[in-house]
Amino acid sequence: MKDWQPKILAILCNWCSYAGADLAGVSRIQYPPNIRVVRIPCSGRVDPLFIMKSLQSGFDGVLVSGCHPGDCHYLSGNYVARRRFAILKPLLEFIGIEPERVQFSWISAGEGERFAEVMTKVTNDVKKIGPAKRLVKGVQK
Amino acid sequence: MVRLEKGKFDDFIRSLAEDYIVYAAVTTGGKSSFKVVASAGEIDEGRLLTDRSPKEIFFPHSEVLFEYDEDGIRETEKAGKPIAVWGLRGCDVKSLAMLDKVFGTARQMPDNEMFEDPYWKRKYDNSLIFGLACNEPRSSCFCNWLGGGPHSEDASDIFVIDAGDVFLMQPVSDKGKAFIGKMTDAAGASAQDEKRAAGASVAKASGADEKKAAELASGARAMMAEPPDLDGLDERLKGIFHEDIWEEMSAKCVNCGACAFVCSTCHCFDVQDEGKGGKGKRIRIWDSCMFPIFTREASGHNPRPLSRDRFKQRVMHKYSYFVDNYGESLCTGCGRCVIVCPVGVDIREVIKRVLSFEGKGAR
Amino acid sequence: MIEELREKVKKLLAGGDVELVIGWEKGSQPLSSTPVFIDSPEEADRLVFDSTCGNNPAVYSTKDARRLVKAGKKVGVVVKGCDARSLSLYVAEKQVKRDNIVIIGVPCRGVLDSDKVEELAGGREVLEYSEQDGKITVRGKDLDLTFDAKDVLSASCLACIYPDAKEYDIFIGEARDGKPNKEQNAAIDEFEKLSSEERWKRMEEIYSKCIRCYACRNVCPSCYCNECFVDQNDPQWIGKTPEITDTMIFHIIRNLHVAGRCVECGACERACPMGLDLLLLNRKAAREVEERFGYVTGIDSGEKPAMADFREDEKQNFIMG
Amino acid sequence: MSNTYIPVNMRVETIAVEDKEKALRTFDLVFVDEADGKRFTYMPGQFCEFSLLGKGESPFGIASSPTETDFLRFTVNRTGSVTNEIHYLREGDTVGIRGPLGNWYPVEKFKGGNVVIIGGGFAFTTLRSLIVYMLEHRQDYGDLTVIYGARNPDLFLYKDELAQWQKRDDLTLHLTIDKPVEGWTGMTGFVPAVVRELAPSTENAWVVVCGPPIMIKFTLPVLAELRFPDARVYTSLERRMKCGIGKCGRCNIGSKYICIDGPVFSMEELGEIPETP
Repeated sequence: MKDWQPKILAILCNWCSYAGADLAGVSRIQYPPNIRVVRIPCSGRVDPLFIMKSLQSGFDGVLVSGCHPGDCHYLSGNYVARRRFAILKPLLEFIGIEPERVQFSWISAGEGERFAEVMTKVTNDVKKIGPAKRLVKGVQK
Repeated sequence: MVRLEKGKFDDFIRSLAEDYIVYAAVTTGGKSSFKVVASAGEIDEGRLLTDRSPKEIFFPHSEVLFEYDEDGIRETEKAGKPIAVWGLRGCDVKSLAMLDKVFGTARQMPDNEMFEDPYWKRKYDNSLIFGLACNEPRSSCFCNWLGGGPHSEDASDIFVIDAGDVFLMQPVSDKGKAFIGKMTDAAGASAQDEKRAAGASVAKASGADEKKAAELASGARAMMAEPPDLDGLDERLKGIFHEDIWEEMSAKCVNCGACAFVCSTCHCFDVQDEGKGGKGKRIRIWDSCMFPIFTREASGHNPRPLSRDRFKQRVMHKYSYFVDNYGESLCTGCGRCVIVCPVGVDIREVIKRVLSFEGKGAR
Repeated sequence: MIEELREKVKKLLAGGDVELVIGWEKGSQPLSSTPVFIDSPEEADRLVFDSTCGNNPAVYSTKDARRLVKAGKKVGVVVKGCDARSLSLYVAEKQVKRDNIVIIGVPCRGVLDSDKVEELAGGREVLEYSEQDGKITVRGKDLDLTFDAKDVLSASCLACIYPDAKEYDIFIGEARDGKPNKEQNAAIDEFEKLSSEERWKRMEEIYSKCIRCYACRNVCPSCYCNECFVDQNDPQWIGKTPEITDTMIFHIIRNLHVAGRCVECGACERACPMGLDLLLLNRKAAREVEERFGYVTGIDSGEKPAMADFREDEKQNFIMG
Repeated sequence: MSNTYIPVNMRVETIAVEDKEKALRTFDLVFVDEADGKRFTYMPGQFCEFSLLGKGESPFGIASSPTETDFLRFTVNRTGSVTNEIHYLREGDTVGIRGPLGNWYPVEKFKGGNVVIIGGGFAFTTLRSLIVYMLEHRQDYGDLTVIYGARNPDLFLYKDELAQWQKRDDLTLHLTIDKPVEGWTGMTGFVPAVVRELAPSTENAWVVVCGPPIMIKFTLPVLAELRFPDARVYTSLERRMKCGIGKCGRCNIGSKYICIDGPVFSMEELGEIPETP
């Protein structure tokens, strides 16, 4: 357990958060290597099923990040997504999934620094609560 | 016939559990199913029918066919002790015998064991089935429509009648006779095999016992309404295959799988792989012809696109196709589907409607 | 009441105002009624309405009868308060045209939870059932019991706010307005007091009983997708096993899909052959939607459904600052 | 007791791409364990479950003939998730095979008769098996006529082999494409129309039709028109399948299971099935 490192899935929108990750990269800003990135066109594309599937497949944490409100490339994608997450998040906590497991943020293309901060925070949060057990499918038994 | 005092039922189950994995009706959270038990106290004797079908003892909802990893395929371990099932109602006993025709034999290629189902056979072939008589059938029961009856001994190894303070046990199959024989021997044996002697405290049934059994049987039969004549139902169904009557009969069906999943004879399944990286397992899972995805092909074409088509398939398979292949209907009249159907489809009414239909195609 | 309903339906059918009326008739089991499709005035006498009418008949206006609706034919639907909300939702979601349905409201006193009745009957089979003035009597062999209806009503009915249709064309009797119900959030308030571990344990208890028959989904008026996400197999998103992780993901995602669309009719819970407590999550989602977005499903067919809508200045305290 | 749910290992020996869009690939497999190969005896028309661990199984007709003893051939059209994965296979990879499953074309019955083979699209696989088999046993059969249609010249399977067959004088091969294309010297038109035009003789003849459902649907009436008796017309059906041994219920059609009673049926047999395929 001492050597345990969480696996965290970051689902990033193409136009802002992914570009933010890029900026963090080219600016050589350090952030934890626990992050695996999936690029999607817009946070509005994120089906809650993606998040559940990630947890089921063994990710210890999931972060979804899109453009700041008002900045969506498709004008309203992140607003629609926000409503969805606004219900998903309390529902997951309700059934007993730790709030740290699934998190949401807005990161713009210019926020490389912030991208690294958010990744660090999510990683530390998940490290604190330990490996995911709930909802994980036991294929590795 | 032998008698087992109910006071000694717990000893009986405990001793049975030494040689067998014993399944019996257990109720948890208001719903009952057949589960492994170690003592009589866990058994819910009051239930006429379990909510879940006992087919899951031998054909579980989800069953691992094999596991695999980088080194290749590993077959799942074979069962250790044989299985004994206590208290299966006549309908459920019969359903297992029907499933054995499907899984245990190779219809198309007789004597070709390649076409037998090893997962079913390794559990069912060595099993010991205690059938239990129904002294008070429910209004949803219709076993007598399909050649069964509340006191039907068919396919049981040992048939048990609950006669108040005692269980009366009638050996039926050779396996059952051997078991009862061993028990009576043990009862006669001295205390040197203490455990066995205690567990097997059975005695020969008296004339009064036999009389009581016969009374209970005729009483139970009298409680069931006269069945309609199902002769020729299979051909009749084929005749009306293309008639509009199906539209009417299936109108309220919402195509869920509740009927199929509580059915004691429905046995369709899906095979899927679950794994990650190079490791995983191939499993089979219950499936139902009620679901649109059941027949939908990769191209998107679905030979049974409508709700009506799928409803029809289930009825046809049970009361016509299975008759062609195995000589009897794939239904034992347990009535579980009647009880659970969320929209009140009653298969008995469907059958009656088919029998009374006088349009084209009916003979 | 029932005579009035039958007369009204006869008139509608005889006058050609509707082609078909969806309602309930007596079922084959003592404690059951079953959906019925009436297409001629003579058949209208089959209609019943009592506390066994637990199905939501609105469901048929998106299933088989949709063909009629789509063909521009008019369909009458006999509805309880919750069922009427489903129809309003359909109109809001453009599944049916308001002009194509005739909403026939009936006064609802709540519907039975047959599991509760069976529990009180203690294993003895109920063969007869009658109700009068809020009392329910069941009879059978060695069985003669009378109890308060509220002891055997569905959880959804005990928490009901809109027992009668809010939008209707015809109402049998006088429709009551919605009234606050302190029971509405009782179950979730109680549940939220538990620790995260306890909540998860309880959820495991509930969803481990699921047999994946999808009765809940198929009787649900809000589940009308042509292809459900669990039926997608290319790629297959979710396992088909009865393992807890698969069943739970199915139920949670279904729950999210009906969030802001669930009318809390409880048809799912009554349909469940394994007696799963399905409403808890539904109610939780509905409360979140109401508190955050001020939206209650199926009350106003002119209002845009919550999850298809947004406001720019919404509260976003759940997003990392 | 042998466990028929366990696939045996085969190695992908060669892969051939059949069309320009690379949607059709032909895989020649050899048994990893020779003993498995010895046990594996089959006839033209049978199929196998092609198994990729972690991905699942898909049934395919065997395209090689039992007379070709050193490999087992399958041609796979890319349609769903399993076939997609199969297309990612490379030479040398190991796959699982379960089979042979189902029944076969009644080659014994055909002996001494003339055989007309009508195929369409990439359903030509088991027909290839049948043709190769009959050519190997040429003296057992009378005239062999093959009518094979594809949407365009690129979509014919086994093009080299077709070219060789065209040169033979003991086999008449008619190739047809849906619409005229520059440089095409064969026939043009849909299979049913071509069959009507060629009007093969019914005398002592057997017919095997295999192709997409729509082609079969329109070819059968033409055969009836030409007065081929139902009992002498055979076709191969397809449905979703899983177990392949008549248990899982998926391919049930009437009282038959396509996986064990079929996939080869005579039109006479199909006439007794109420649910028309």
